[in-house]
Amino acid sequence: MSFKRMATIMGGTFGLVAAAPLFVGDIRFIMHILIMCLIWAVVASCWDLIMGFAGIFSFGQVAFFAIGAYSSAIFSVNLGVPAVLAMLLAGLFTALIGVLVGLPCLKLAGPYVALVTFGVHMTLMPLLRGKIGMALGSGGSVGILTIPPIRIFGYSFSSANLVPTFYFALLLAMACTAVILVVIKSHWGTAFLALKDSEDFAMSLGVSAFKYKLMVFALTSFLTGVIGAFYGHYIGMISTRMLELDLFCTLMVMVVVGGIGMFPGTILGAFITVIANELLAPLGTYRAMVMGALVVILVLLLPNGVMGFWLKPAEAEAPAA
Amino acid sequence: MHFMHISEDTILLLYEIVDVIISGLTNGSVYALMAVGLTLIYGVTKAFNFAYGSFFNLGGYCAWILIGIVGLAGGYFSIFLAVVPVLFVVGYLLEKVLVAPLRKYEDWENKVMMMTLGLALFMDNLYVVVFGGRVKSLPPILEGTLEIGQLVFTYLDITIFFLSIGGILLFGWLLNNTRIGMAVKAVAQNPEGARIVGIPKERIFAATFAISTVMVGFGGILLSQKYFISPMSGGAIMVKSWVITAFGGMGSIRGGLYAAFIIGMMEAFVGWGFGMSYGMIALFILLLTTLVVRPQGLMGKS
Amino acid sequence: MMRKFALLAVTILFLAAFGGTASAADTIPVGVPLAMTGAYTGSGQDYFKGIKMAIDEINEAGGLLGKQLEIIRYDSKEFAPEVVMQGADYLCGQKKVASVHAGWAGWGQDVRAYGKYDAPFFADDGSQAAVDVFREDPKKYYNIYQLTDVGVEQAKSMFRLLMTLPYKYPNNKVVIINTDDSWGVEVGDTLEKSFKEKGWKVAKRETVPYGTNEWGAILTQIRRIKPAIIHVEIPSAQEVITFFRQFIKRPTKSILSYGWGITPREVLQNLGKDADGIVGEMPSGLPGPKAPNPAAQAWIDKYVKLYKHQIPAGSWITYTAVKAWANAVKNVGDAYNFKAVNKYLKDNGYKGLLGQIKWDKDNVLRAQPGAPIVHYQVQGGELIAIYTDPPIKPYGNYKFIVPRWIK
Amino acid sequence: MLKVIDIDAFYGQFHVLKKVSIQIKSGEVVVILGPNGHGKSTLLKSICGLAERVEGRIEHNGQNINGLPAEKIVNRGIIYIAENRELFPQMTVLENLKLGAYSKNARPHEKQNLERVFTLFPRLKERRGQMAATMSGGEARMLAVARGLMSNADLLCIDEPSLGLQPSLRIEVFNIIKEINRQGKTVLLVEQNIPRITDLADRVYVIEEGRISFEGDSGEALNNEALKEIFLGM
Repeated sequence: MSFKRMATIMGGTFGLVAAAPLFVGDIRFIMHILIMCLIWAVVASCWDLIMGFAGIFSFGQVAFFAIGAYSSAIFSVNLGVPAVLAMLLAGLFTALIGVLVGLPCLKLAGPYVALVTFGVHMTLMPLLRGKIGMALGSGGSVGILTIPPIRIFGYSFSSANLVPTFYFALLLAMACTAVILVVIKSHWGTAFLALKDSEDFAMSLGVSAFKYKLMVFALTSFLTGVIGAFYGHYIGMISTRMLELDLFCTLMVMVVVGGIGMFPGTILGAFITVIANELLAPLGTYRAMVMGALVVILVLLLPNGVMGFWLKPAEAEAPAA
Repeated sequence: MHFMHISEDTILLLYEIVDVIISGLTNGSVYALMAVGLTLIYGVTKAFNFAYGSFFNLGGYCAWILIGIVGLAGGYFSIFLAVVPVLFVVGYLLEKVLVAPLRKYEDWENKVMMMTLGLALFMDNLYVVVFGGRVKSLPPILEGTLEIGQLVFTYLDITIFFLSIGGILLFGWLLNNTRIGMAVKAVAQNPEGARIVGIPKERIFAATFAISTVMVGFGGILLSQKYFISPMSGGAIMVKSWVITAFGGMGSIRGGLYAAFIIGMMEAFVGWGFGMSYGMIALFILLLTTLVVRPQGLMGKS
Repeated sequence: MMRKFALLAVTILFLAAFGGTASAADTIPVGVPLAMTGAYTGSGQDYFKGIKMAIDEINEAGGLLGKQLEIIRYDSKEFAPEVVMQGADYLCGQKKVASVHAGWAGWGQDVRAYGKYDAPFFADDGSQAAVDVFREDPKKYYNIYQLTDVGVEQAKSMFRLLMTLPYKYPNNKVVIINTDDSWGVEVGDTLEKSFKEKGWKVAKRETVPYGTNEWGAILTQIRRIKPAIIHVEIPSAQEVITFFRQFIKRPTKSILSYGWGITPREVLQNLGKDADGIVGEMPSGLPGPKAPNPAAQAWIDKYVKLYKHQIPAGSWITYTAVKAWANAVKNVGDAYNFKAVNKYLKDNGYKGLLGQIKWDKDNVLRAQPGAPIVHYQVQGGELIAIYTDPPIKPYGNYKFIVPRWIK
Repeated sequence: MLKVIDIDAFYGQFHVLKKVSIQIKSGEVVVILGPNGHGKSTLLKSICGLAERVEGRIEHNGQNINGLPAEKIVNRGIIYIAENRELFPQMTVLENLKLGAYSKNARPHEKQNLERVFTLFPRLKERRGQMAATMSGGEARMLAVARGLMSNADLLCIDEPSLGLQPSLRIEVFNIIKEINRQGKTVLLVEQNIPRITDLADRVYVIEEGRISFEGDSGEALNNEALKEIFLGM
């Protein structure tokens, strides 16, 4: 898909969303959902970048999200770092962790990568709840319940004033997804496409699989970390409950709905999934069942996710050669 | 001279270590049963089944219905007899309807992972709707305990140990000594070669999926007697099996078997020496170091 | 291209329409945020049974102020922070519910989320963390009510019980096992402290993750230690059942204390009479199997008839909370005069089946005669109330029986 | 016995075979020659149901077999014998051979076929317990042919059996193929070039750029100057 078309879809989506407060600005519940949509859109897009484009089946996105949220909260609560700076530091810290996780992963086959990255997710919970976490200031199993909001020139962005916070989130989401778009359409993106087609072929072009994959680990964990940090400052509290499976599954649904490797589909995927989730909420227990069935059906019938509607036939993922 | 004198403390410590070893062996046999089906399906079809844990519970719930609601007579023998075909058919159909159509895509492995994750979400919540959120249990296949000196074994543990090891050995024998078993192996080693000699690859894929469903469901019936059937436990079982198969080398049944016992033992000793909460962390350290040294796992082929 | 954005516009409209309206004016909406999916579904179902029973009773009796109550459920899933917050915004902000009845609700996260609103919010967190948040700003959080005492106090009550039992401990060694969540750690820490103050030796303290089902490694140490008391604080049936089954293979002569872990109803369903001898507690409970008065007995009978099983933890007190709120509304005369309803609740509490209940200055329903901590022992495969707290006193004609594995 | 009528075959986006027609009569050895990558193997795979997308008619004893799954075609007595060692590496020679007799058509004859194969390839008999992965190139090639014979097929489609072998081994392979033909099997053979072609082939086709560029008996092929130099290795 061309840069222009991707940018148009993104711009259109964000533009429409930007207008939302005009209609629903005074409804807290919906504003909150919209902000969460923006947050998830970034996380899902990062996941798509690493999985769909770089072809690394990473399951660590929620873990990176939590690491970002926790580290920023700890920086600002325990060390008194201003929130904006803490977010940046949290992003860098998460990127560092991302690289450390990426290093052993890059020599492994698909299900192994998935396992090692998911292992980070699995070990994070006992780590944060245990003595090590407590020593770092994670608040153990209680979590951190007093995270200061983001303040810029004395103006604070928190759940108390949702409309400005919404625009802050929008800007952040636009910035993050713009970075992803540029990456996909840059030399990097080409390199990944080459890598996906054939690693040997890419090697012959002088593309170092290792370098690029590590860079994508760093970048996606940086962005995920930053948005995770924003989440913490926005909600004002975090707990290890983020790491339960519910969020993980929801994010996965977003990627599937948006189309794997079909950026900017994940942005739409995030909105559609969250809205569907809320619309299905009256079903109670049946909701999760329906969501599961939806994933199965979508994977089978709509391999390109909602982006399938936008694609020209030639761009659609044809059955393999 | 206290030359040959062994203090009472030492004897107690020895008993304790034997106890821990037994605990490790019990863990191991349970894990082996869980992991072999998963490694089989990956080895043959290269598909990774995330709904694996949900099939574990499927076996448990089938048995629970037969015992609690239908009131099937004949004990566990007739239950196995009744449930195994059901699991086989379910597994076969799921492969045909849900997995096989995905094979035509280039990144079908990823699509299968996604699809089976969705399937797991669906099945687990279906269990909640149908059976409620509370755990269910099955009566033990054999009651009572066996005491040898200081050591005590429940007959249930012994049964689980022998049935799971026996089941795996039987499975291995069938794989090597029957026509269909050889065909499964052939597809695993060289799918194109298998097609050339006239092995219906698609049918073998479906059959493998079905066999692995039977194995994990069988494990579910067996282990639900010791632990429980809990609708949401599929994820944890899946992850455990996944770690074990990865550690052993995906696709290697022997590797899975070794890994199950090594990990079972390690957990028992870590729990004993450091505390239970370190089990998971130790597990991943072990896995990571193994994968750094041998990216294909203990016995896997690169 | 525009055609496709139309799709998005429609979905946003959908969203607006979906959230748009409050409930019809002829009913009073009541919010019930509980886990309906995920790991906590089981406890969510138990809490809901109590709430539903109370609301049905009120509706059958003609409703509240002449209006029927309407339950609006919200799936708390697994209590991720934004889900808890979203629940508050949905129920209070969007659906404009008159009150919120929860069970486990977020262990502190819920106080922040629902404290933004004024509708009375009843939670069963039993957690010091939640109280700590409340204490930061009691004025702001005045609408938050905890239905049970915090873990620390419950643990002290358990300790008092263990020290009161008519049984002579052979030694002063105790083993404490607890889960790694806030509840388990809170109880474990308090017990450890209490035992140490009393001069006992905490021979082993183990924090375990949920899902621990293989206890061989710990039991083998327990068998060496031979403690007089083993306290297992795991609020989940599976783990406590497997612990018992493996313990009883070769038991030590120890009093087995299960704390709150005795209450999930599968524990007794599965262990039956095998469990005879285990002690445990239920906070804000209704002593059984014979209730202290006919009204309470009638309640138990009705519950059992309705749901075909004995009363699990939480059902009775969430039932009582609904009734307490309804009573306050009736006295105030307006479900939406939150200031007055909250003031009434705070000042007057409620006269429940066991007598008066009252929230303290932290809005916590501390152990009190109207909602006591009930200590049980399993006898004949049933939970028999042997002591109630406060003050710790034997209940009815029931007596503690020394477990069979000690004799 | 087999008629290929105007088939088109595709590999991904590539149109590999264009309106190709050939004919094989019972008992013949038909050789298909052609440069690398011009569609010879695809033609064999098309016949055996192993190609990805094939349009047109392939008639076996008067019935269209195009579109049948591979195992059905094996059951009809047509077997593909691979150039690139499609063996089962972690199995013994004997296990490989037994799997060769997997099809319904072959099962009843497994024993006698095994004896026949061992007479043809005494070396395989000696090494029947050895893992296929550990065999040398020549032995693996023999095993591949032997495995094909185990299928009890009447028509053997052999794909470049001599590729990469040293000259003496090549001659041996061709001699064996001739021997198999003498025992009553029809052979469709694909090669880049064949020495002393008249000894082996009854008829010859040449495929270039996905089309048949020559068709005739081996004598005619030998007399064709253009072919002589390029393909017949003379």
